[in-house]
Amino acid sequence: MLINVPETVVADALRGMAAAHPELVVDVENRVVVRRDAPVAGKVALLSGGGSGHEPLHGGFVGPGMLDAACPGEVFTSPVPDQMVRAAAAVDSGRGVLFVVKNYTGDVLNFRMAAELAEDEGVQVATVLVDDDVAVTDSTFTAGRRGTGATLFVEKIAGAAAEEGMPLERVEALARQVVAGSRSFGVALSACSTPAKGGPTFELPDGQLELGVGIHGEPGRERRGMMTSREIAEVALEAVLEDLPPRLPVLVLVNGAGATPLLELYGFAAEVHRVLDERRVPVARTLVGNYVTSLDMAGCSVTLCQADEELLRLWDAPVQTAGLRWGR
Amino acid sequence: MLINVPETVVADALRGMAAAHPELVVDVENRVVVRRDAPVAGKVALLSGGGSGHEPLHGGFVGPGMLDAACPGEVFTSPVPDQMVRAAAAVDSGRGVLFVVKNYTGDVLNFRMAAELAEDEGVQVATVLVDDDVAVTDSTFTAGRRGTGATLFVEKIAGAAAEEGMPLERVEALARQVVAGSRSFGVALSACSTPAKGGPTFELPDGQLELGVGIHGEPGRERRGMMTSREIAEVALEAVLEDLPPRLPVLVLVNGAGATPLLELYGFAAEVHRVLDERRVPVARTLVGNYVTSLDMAGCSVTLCQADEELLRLWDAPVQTAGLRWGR
Amino acid sequence: MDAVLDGGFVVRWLTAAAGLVEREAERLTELDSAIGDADHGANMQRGFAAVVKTVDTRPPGTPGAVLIAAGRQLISTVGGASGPLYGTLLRRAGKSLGEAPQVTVGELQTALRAGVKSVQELGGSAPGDKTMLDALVPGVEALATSFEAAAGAAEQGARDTVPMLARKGRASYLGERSIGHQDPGATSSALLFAALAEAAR
Amino acid sequence: MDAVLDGGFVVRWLTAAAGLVEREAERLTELDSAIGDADHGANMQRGFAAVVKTVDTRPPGTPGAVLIAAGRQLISTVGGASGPLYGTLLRRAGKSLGEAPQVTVGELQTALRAGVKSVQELGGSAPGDKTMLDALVPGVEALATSFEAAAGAAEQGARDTVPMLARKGRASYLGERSIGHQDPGATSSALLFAALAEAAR
Ligand SMILES: Nc1ncnc2c1ncn2[C@@H]1O[C@H](COP(=O)(O)OP(=O)(O)O)[C@@H](O)[C@H]1O
Ligand SMILES: Nc1ncnc2c1ncn2[C@@H]1O[C@H](COP(=O)(O)OP(=O)(O)O)[C@@H](O)[C@H]1O
Ligand SMILES: [Mg+2]
Ligand SMILES: [Mg+2]
Ligand SMILES: [Mg+2]
Ligand SMILES: [Mg+2]
Repeated sequence: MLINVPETVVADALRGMAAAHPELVVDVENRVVVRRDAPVAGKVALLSGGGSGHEPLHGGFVGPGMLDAACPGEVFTSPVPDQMVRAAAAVDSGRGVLFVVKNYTGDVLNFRMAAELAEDEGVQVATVLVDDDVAVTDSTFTAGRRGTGATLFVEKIAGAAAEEGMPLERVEALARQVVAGSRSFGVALSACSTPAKGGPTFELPDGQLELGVGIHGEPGRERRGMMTSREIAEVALEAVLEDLPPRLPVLVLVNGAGATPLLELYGFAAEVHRVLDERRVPVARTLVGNYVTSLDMAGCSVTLCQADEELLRLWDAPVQTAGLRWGR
Repeated sequence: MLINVPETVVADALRGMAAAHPELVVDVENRVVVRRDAPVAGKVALLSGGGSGHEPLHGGFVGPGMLDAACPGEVFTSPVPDQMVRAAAAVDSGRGVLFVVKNYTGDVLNFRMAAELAEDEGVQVATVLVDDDVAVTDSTFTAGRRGTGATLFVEKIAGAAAEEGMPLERVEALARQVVAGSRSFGVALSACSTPAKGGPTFELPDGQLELGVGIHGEPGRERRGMMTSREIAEVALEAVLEDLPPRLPVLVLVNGAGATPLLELYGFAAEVHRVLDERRVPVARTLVGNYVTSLDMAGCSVTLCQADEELLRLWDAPVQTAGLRWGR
Repeated sequence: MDAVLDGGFVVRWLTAAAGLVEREAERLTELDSAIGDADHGANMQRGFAAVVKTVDTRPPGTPGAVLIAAGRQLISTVGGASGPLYGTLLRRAGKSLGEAPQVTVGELQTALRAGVKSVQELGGSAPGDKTMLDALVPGVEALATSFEAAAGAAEQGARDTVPMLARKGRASYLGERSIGHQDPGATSSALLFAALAEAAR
Repeated sequence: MDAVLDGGFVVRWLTAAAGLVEREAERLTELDSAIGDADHGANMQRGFAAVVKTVDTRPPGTPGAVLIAAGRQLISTVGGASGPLYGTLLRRAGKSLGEAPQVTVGELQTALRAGVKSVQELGGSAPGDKTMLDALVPGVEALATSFEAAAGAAEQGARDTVPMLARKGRASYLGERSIGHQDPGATSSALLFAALAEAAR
């Protein structure tokens, strides 16, 4: 691994972010990344965070049109409430803060504690849980569906809404609409290695796939022998569309897990489009790249988000972050 | 690998690009990627290309402010002249075409043939060879230094110059200035696997590094046992600065080989900055990410480019491509 | 069961816990890599190292104050699911002890029971879900007998998670595949009771 | 050495070459992965498959026309260093043969010599640089004796690249480390001469 020692991986990365992105305020000691012009007067603030190892999520999505602040935890470990409390204080303009939280027990608990503490300090907080991963069925007997690729859609669309000056309730409602309309499915072609472990966190023999893998290498639905890109697209979309048949044009995220070459990812995007065409699912926009990664895992995921006119407009709105940029 | 069959990898990826990027014209059959508004009246056109497997280079750099066209070859194999001839015809507005060619025998020969054929068809062609890799000493007894990360600087800066309406000679001169002022050094932490080979193209035992590796896995200066991120930054910058001590502020590219997590890459960027600070090398801009990749190789490279006021202005100028975007 | 415990005892307990966590970190991570995300060892190590630092640098306090400070520190340092849960366990137990400079084992048991209840509420979980509760609950109950009995019961509780189906936390994603693995959080909870017995020896 | 060769002979030659390349593709890639980028097998396969398709679908032509078409096809299909070099070899040889419907072996030798010279010019390379030239040059010279002799000489030339230090192409980056490996391009050149002998049998 390209590291110094496992203990400083997150701090080292934050120093690098600070060096490369003068448009961000990076508090390395307290692990908070904030857009330089925060708090933005009159604007609802968006705050997210989670375990590190999914970059550019979340720090790479801080900036105009998306997040106001991000709180990175240790690798694959949710951040602690102190980070979110500090970040919320830094970005709140008085119009409230929306916490965007991926549905993992650790994130849920730490953000919940942070929300209580921040509210004690007079910050108005709303929280939206992202739970798009259809590989894990939503049931009262589990921690519920995991949050994965839809996080990007939520952060982008709610971020644009906040940028337009919408009030907290409206920004929150839009974020919930995105969550309700989004589903994901991921596949691992190799395990990922965490610095702390120094090796793969799970065993995946060469030539085997984990269908429905989570972004921390959590197990999925089943293991299979190698499949073609085409077959993987079919299985992933079958799972996604079965869970939520779309009635609107979709935003498509073809996401790389980290170690899958962009060349292969674009090839996979072609198959995703082919399957969607065959099933007569209209595609409004497609984003291809490594956005919600799992360190050095090889693999991919597909997220579909049903987008009405308003969501589409907010998706197309300008965004200026390290990891996602378009418009003016 | 996330592929169908090795034979269709490049065509599949181009279909995916076409699906995801309506702002590009992707000719899958003839393997040419062109910006949709080409030829742009009154503008010198920039054309590049090379073996596939280095994405987003080059197709991901087609768009306003950068390339007018890219010609992807087979994986790690330079494109054929027919592609460049066709692309040149598609993008030439009458003000000439600059070929940006990485210094590999295959690219040099195929682009040279293409230039002759295109000139026969009345297109004015200038060619700039990019040869920034200090791992290979420039000598008449080798094919010369390889072209790596500086390609991004050349394409961005010459692209901005062309966008401003500068004539071919001036765009070419700026491109040469970038080449002359740029040096790179790369390190592999693992080998890369090509679809055709179905496995690693070279042997790199776990815990070993190839210092000075090329972007196709070409061997470098030496092999060593594992080093820290800090030590790698020192070795890489030592090699770069020894070859070309900077007398101007530098643009820094901290580039990922493909499978190195962005988290680690940012940590490496921090070390790069630390070493540059210690050596009193002023840094003007830093770009961190996977831009000139080697499929699924783990590793990184550093490129420094000496930038005077004009180069800096052109670097900061707007760019709108799939792989690099900023400004308006 | 009328031994009287002071703040120093609680400090010795937490210090012993930090030692055991340090020693067993790799095993905790190994267990977490089977049914979780391979960070439980690092999480506990980071948390208890910080706890020791906190209680060592603070003026010695009441048992309740020490537990509250330790719980806060865990919440501020660990992250993940275990940080808020263990943090709440200790903080709630500390609050329940109030400001008494010395407490009985019975009072400690009552306090820990309150702590465990808060863990259940926060986690929305119950014994049998294959979590830390499966070691915490029997451990706290066996305190009525002795520290050693509590350590044994918690250890047994951790082992009993092996055949369970996980319903909470990250392991729940595995469904049937969680069966046959010992829960990492239950395992670290057993270490807390082993440390308690160690401090009492 | 007065056998007379027509366009059909050249087609048989190129078809045999395609067969050998197909059979040996993996070995060519293996050699290229030692000192290059592991694509020489795929490059040659793609190129010669296209060549066979071209010469099969065109009306039969003169030896020169067939070679020119084949060379063009290689240039348009292969890419890499070997595409322009082999393409130029055949194209230049074809041009040198002019429009004669039949040619002697001596004329073919002269033509190939011209082709090899163009390869040297295009590649800026010379025999001894550890490239295809090290098989092409002895192969062409031995044509004065027989097709079989040419095949043997090219094969020997390829083997002789093993101890050489690469000075051109991708292998030159290896410097001293290129020593001890046989050059992939020289190896495929030997196949071309083996195919020539096969076609003549
Ligand atoms: N809802 C819950 N209630 C009680 N304990 C839980 C719950 N969720 C997780 N745990 C405990 O936390 C442990 C995992 O802790 P850790 O690995 O540190 O956090 P994370 O799961 O966030 O990576 C599990 O083994 C389990 O004992
Ligand atoms: N300058 C040159 N002159 C002659 N032959 C060369 C030259 N450069 C490369 N070659 C030949 O080309 C072969 C490599 O071909 P190939 O692998 O298909 O292309 P690439 O090197 O572009 O991947 C080498 O083994 C060598 O024989
Ligand atoms: Mg965790
Ligand atoms: Mg090649
Ligand atoms: Mg865990
Ligand atoms: Mg090659």
